[in-house]
Amino acid sequence: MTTPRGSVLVVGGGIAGVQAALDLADSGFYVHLVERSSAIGGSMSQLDKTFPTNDCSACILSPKLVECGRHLNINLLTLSEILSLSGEPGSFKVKIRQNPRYVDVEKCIACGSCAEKCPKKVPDEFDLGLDTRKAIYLRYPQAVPLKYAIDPEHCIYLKKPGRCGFCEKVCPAGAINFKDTPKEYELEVGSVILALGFRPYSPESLDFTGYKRLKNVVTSMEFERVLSPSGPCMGHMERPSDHQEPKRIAWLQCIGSRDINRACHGYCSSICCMQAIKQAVISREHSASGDVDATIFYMDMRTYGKGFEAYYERAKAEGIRFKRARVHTVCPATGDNLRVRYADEEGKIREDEFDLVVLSVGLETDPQVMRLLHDMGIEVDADSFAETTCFRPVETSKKGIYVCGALAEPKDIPQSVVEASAAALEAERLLHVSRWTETKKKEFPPERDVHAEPPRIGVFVCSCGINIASVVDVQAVTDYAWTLPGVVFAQNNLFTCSQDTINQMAETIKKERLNRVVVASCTPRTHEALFQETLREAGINKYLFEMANIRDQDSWVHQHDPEAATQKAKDLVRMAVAKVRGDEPLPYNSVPVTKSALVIGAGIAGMTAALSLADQGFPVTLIERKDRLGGHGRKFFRTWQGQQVQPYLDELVQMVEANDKINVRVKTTIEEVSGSVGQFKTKLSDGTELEHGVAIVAVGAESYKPREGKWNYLYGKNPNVHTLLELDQRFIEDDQGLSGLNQAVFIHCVGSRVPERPYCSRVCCTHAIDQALHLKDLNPDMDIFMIYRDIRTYGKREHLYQKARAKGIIFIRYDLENLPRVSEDSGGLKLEVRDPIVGADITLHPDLLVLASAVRPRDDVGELSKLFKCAMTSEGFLLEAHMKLRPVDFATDGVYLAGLCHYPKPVEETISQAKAAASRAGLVLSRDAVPAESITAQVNLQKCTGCSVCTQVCAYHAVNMDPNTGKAVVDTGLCKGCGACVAGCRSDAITLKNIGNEQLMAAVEAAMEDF
Amino acid sequence: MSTMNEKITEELRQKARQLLESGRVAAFLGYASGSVPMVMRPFVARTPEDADRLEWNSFCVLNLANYLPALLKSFEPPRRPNEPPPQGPLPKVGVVATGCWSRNMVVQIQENQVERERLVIIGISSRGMVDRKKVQALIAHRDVTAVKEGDNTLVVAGPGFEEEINRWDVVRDNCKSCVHPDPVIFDDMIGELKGERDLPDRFSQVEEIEALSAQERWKWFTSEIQSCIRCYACRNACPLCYCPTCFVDDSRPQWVGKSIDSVDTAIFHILRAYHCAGRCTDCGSCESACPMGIRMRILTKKLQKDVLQLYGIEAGMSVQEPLPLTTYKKDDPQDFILTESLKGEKK
Amino acid sequence: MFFATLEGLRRFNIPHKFEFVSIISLYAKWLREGRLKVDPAWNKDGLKFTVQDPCKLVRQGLGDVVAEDLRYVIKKVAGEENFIDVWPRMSNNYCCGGGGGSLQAGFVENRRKYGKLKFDQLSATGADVVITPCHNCHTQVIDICDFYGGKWKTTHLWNWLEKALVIDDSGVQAGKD
Amino acid sequence: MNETERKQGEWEPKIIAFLCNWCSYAGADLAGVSRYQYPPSLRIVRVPCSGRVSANMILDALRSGADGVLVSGCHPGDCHYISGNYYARRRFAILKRFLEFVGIESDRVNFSWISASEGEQFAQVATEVTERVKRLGPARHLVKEF
Amino acid sequence: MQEKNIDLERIRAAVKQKIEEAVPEAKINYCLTCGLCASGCPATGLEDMDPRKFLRLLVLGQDEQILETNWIYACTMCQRCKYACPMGIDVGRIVYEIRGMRPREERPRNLQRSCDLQRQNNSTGIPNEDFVWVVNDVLEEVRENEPQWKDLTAPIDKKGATYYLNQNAKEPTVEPEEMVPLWKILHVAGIDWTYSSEWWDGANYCLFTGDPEDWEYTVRKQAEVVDSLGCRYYINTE
Repeated sequence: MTTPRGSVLVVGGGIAGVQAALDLADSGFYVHLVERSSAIGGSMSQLDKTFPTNDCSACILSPKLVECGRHLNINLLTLSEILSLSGEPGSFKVKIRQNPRYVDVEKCIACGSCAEKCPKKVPDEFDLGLDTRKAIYLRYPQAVPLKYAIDPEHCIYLKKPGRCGFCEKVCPAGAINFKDTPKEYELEVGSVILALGFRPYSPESLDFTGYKRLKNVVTSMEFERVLSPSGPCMGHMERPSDHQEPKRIAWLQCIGSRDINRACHGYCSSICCMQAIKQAVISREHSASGDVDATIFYMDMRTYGKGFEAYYERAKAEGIRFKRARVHTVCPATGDNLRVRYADEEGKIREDEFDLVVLSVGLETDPQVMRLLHDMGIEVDADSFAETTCFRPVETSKKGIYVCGALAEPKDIPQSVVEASAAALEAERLLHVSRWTETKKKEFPPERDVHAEPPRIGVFVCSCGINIASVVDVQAVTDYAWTLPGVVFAQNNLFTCSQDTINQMAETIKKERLNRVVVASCTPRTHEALFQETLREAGINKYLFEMANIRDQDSWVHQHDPEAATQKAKDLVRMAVAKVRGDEPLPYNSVPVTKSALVIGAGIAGMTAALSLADQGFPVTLIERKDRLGGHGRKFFRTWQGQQVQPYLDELVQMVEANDKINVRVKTTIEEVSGSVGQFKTKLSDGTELEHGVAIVAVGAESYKPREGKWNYLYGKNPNVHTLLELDQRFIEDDQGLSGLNQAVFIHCVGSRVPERPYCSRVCCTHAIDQALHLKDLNPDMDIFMIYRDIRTYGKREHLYQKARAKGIIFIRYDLENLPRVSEDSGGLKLEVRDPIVGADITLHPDLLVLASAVRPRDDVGELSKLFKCAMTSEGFLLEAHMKLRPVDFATDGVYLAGLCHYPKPVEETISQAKAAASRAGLVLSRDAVPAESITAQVNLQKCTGCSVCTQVCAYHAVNMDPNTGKAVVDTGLCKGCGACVAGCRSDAITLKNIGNEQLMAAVEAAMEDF
Repeated sequence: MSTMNEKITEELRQKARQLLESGRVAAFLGYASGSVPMVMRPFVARTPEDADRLEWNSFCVLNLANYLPALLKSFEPPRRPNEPPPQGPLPKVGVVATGCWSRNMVVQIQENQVERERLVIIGISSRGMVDRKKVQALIAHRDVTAVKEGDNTLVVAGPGFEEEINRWDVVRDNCKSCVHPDPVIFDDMIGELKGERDLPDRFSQVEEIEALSAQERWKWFTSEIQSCIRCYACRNACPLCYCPTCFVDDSRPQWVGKSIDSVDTAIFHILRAYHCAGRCTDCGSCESACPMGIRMRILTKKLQKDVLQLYGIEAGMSVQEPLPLTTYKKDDPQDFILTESLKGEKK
Repeated sequence: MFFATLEGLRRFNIPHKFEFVSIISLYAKWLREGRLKVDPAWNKDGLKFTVQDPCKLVRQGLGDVVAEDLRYVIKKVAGEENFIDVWPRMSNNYCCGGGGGSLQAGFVENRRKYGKLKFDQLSATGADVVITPCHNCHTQVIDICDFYGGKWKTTHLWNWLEKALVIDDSGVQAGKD
Repeated sequence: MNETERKQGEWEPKIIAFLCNWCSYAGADLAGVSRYQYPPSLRIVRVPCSGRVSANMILDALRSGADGVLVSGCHPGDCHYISGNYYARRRFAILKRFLEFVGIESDRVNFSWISASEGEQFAQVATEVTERVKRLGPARHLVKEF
Repeated sequence: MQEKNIDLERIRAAVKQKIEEAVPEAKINYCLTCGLCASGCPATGLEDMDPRKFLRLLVLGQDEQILETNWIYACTMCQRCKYACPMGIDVGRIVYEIRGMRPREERPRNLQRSCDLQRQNNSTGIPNEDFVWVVNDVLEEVRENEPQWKDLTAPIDKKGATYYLNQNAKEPTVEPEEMVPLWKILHVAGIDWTYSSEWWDGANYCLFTGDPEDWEYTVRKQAEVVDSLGCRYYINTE
């Protein structure tokens, strides 16, 4: 390969695509992000809350989208599609067509006047048709780019030029362009990442669900919109038929999943169980009365992820009803209600009435996406997902093209984010020699020192076309600004954010020697960065700036009260001026980076992470507490897809040992850690001290051995009782004795999902079933029984479960009230368990009893977490910074996690996570210095009492007690500027730069003057 | 036969003497009689001989914890800012502590104001201290020249009178409503631990005010503080008020005016009390120190009640347990959040 | 039994030259083609109709298409507004309980218990007439109506179709095939 | 009541609203984007986090003449800074009860959780708080006359 | 109901195996025991049985119980379970096979008799001449009493007719007047049709006894008759 390109094409603007784009763009690659619709955000933007944290989806997603939209090195191509792709890894040629938006994105100010006047109502696809939008529309309120688009399918003007055209007439910015045409681009990129997501299964063909036949039957995705505050019901939970709040809601699981008869989707959609529980929990929160009777009808409750089982248990405790039953048909009842008839596990018929039925629909690949994959030559599996393998979880059949998110298999947000980073890593690994070759960098003139100058404040009052000016008397506000102390310049602009006004502002700053600037316009959340950049271009520090939000929080919310709105605008300007007066220039903090990594733990995760970084040229120290490499993986026979683990592991070890960038140290642990991102110093048990910019924690976990107690089942007492891993060992050793067995029995959930370990170990169902299948292969006449609680073969693993049943392996369900009883019976083993379906006790006589025992956290993880100031879950696994969107980052910057120490997971997810951790670490290692927050806390030593309130409330361990002075000291590299310490300090000894108490008081007091 | 306090005094002197003689402590902090009856002053015994001046009676009302940081500091070698602290152990100080004082010491330890290793605490389970103002009220504010204390009585004498008073009648309100008379940390005890007191109505004073209307409460509050002369004796007596620059003295930012303007006085009392939230042990020093007889302790008692009710925490009960405002639970009560209560109202 | 022949021909791979059709499909076809003309005017009292979808004809036979045809014909005959549909319906409708030989098999109690679901479903429509195109259904629906005290009349489709027939002035159009 | 019905010259309270940047301030923006109307009584002060707001600041607002105060942050669990709103919740719970204890009317000082997607809820809270404060009339207790 | 304990030293699910051999697509093993079938089945609870439990007993090799239960006659083989079953398991078909496993003499008498009669010609056993006589007699009556239908026909054995019509034996035997409306309809529509004087019965109970030979025989006979008449369409009256 000749020198590869330094740019990457990411296809799909959902959370996976956005994450991949950000990872790449932040680590030195130019990204083209192609999105089919008019805005990025994908399916996640349609969700109300997310499990298991109940985070507001829009709240956590929006900042990422905004970042993506503003990124200098991300070229956002919305309304675009791939026409063709050719070339080879390192140099692909891609043809893209961008469909016309008919709205000039440079001019559109997203004021919404156009949509208000547009006479054409069409079903809103973002609300899944539950509501209407106009033919000119914003995909959703937080859309990025925040620009309207005209839907050519429905626009009256575009259909019949000369008619309508209202939008063009009312647009204050002149942004409507009916003459817009499709554009074609030919891009050259080094790699391609496919993040095309999924579409929800449509149950329309399943007549028995009543969908599209009974008004109050909705899909889970539709119900997300019903719950969403920005949805058709504005967050008031309503049912479609009469807009009344439903009091009794049923969720029907596995609609379009685990169904090879009607839906032709044999796989499990992985997310629906948790989504249903979440919706049940949230529906109660949304309900005015709070007494929603929520019932979930399910086959197996698949709460296999981190924090899921606890969420499930909590939901049960809160009274959400879980019925292990399936409803055949949803029937209408009086008053648009719905009646369901179902057999309980004993076969008794029950009937219930509900006000609303939610169908938990599965995920599937959009046929349009299938065509694209086909055209690109990407192989798909029988389920129409992109084909990947356990050892190469983000690689497609075509080299240089990677996949992440639900395109490869149904999965939740965190796993999609992990894979996005992992896919980015693969692109980085492929193209690393061309890092920073195609990226852009912004240069600014040196900044004027304004310390000694008295405030010279300039105020720019925006009319925003008529968005502000039609309500607020902007001239009066401008005149008023002139009268405020320190103001030496004030001006009214039609569009302050337009390029010509921005240029003029920069000139004014220089000409008038302004040293503080206030812009009274829209919201700082979207425009602050733009104006701050203008300050820098004009040669003054960007922190000498404030905004007065006189549009979103004034003219738009007091449309019928111009007088009060004008008064409020004056007040807001006065407050901003009062605050800006106290603003100080702040340094653009950064921390120099030691370009090497420490990886702790040399299992599959650690070795994969180490290789992923070393292959990009970053030196890695890989430490392992044991005397050989391999970790927990040494005990595995094969992946669920059937690939042998030991040969893979041997190869991995060989690659690690042969890599001259990796310094391997066995029998080594960590003693002490100091420093922060970019500059860690770590003392190892061999006495050496290591300097490194980042650390990846991959210390693994252990297998629970039920030597005694309730889950013992004669383990350690009868030689024929094994754990899964012990049976794997016999497989690895090719133990011939196994083929002679008559009866093998597996007990699931041994030590998992029990009071002392209230989490699901995620891997054991699949692992046990795969072992059972292997035993069947060894001896097809062997009788095999699986004694289980819920089978949790999520995603494509469901095929294994189906295969196991097909082969005659018998599954018997038990619960904690009816545990299987194991005893010894004339030398052999005897197991008794009640079969709930036939209602009889079944006695088995296994020659082999296998216990699917829990994966449990290592006991010493707590110490490690303290060293790196990382948090732990109550179960003892390490806790990431954010369960959804930062799944491999710790809250401590520069430290990442991967593998079993995070949560039990199969090999493929471990590998993804290791690669994701490496990608995240690469963001730091790829640069000479990492930016740090400028608005940080600051300690006044005269006032500090050393009482340590600040250190205790700091979530980032950024404030610590200086042992010498006994007073607080802020690590500005860690401080995020939240101000929790400031509010906690009784002595006013700690303050936030430019958001100090005095400044806030000045703003408050200014608000009250002349109100 | 000697009274309980006399026995305690004897034992205290003996223990203090031993500590000083053995060199285990450099000083011992206790009480000695002052020149005025019913006023005990904190006293630092520095020699074994000094120990004999220590006394224990029902007038030991000022919280000794308040004096500890300065006393400990006096035994540290002087050093410049940023200079590392001296290596090796520093001299220790002995101190006598009842329940509330020991709890104050716990808070001081949690807030890095004293080090547990440098304290030798002689614990005494408190029987309640006497409110001098109550005694004076009972004898119609006549001059007192001598007070003789029995186990359950006080004999108050002055020019031309001698009256016997039931001791419990004049015990301070905070002591009467105290449920933790025992020290929670100590190295040695004088007498037995008494155990917790069961007082269902310990917050009755607070509850009475809570039962008033907002208007009446404001009236009560303003009339209570109207005599305040902003002398800050309450603040100075409080072991929790140790900021080098108190917010009342600060001008950047100036949270409160320095005058005795009624608004400023109100804000002073609100913020002073609020700063004690979750930390105050109801030792009563503030009230005992107030020259104007303002009952500001009810303010901190209110905070104590809410912290206990909302978070199940009482200040100073354990060094390990974080202070209530430096920790949280995900399911802390939040009925007061408007968006939550609006939800509730709809129910 | 529609299905017996349909499935029998298929399962046993029986050679035949004819095309096997249901009269229901033909009714609908002939109505659509105008070969048959009907007028619901006869139903001035607004007799309400509902229908039983025979499993063998619909779910196991020709599917929703024939169930739609069935409804089309009934609506034409009885008037659009006089048809009340059942739920579940068409391919997903309940078996009446008379199928599978159970009318002959003799387990009367079981058969009636089975039919209770059908009875409740039909009663819920409040219809005056239940159209049962299948003979088994016909017998069973009459039986459960009697047994559980239903108020409707159970009939074949042809009675009503005949009633609604419009015979052109040109008279019978014989021999057009 | 919406402000079009506001009678000429009717007293409009002054309310200081401390809104966290990530959720409630964004919610207030969304109220604007969605054109939800609410009374013009609020003066919004943007803070990084509800955890940045101290008792002192709330008292200062009252002392400066605010008739009411609103502090709004992210819903529990949604804090951009992990836990700021949890600490804030404790501080405010204690403060609110305490201010009530000394006679400050319960409705003067208000707290809410409003997420970035709750534009309508923001408008509702703004309206609700305004109405509550209006019912109380102008604040007098802690207003410092300069 | 608490069933007797099941001791599984070795599973010998002979019935299941037999069905799997006869019907490879039966997919009995695929059952998820989700109970969707039982929820939708009107026969759930009859004979203390339901489709899920039935499958479960098959899988666990409880052959005795399977062969004994009369639930196989409560189930109408309506396939509503299969319609929605996520695995598409055809309980109706399985029931059919098991019905067939019963010795003929132990099957419900009337059901078996209907099939046996069918094998001879029609399910009621009336002679073909009677059928012909009834048709002609009823036709005659209509022509006489209803002048506007004087041209009504009911052809039998008309070779080359476009449509062959079968007639459920119930009408000629029990309610012959029920045949007339259809004749009239066909007449108005101008349809060229015919009955057959043999194998004219539209019913066929051999579908329910479980003996494929009987079923096949009867259908084959019917097909032969229709083809011998040379009809293009075979109309079933249902």
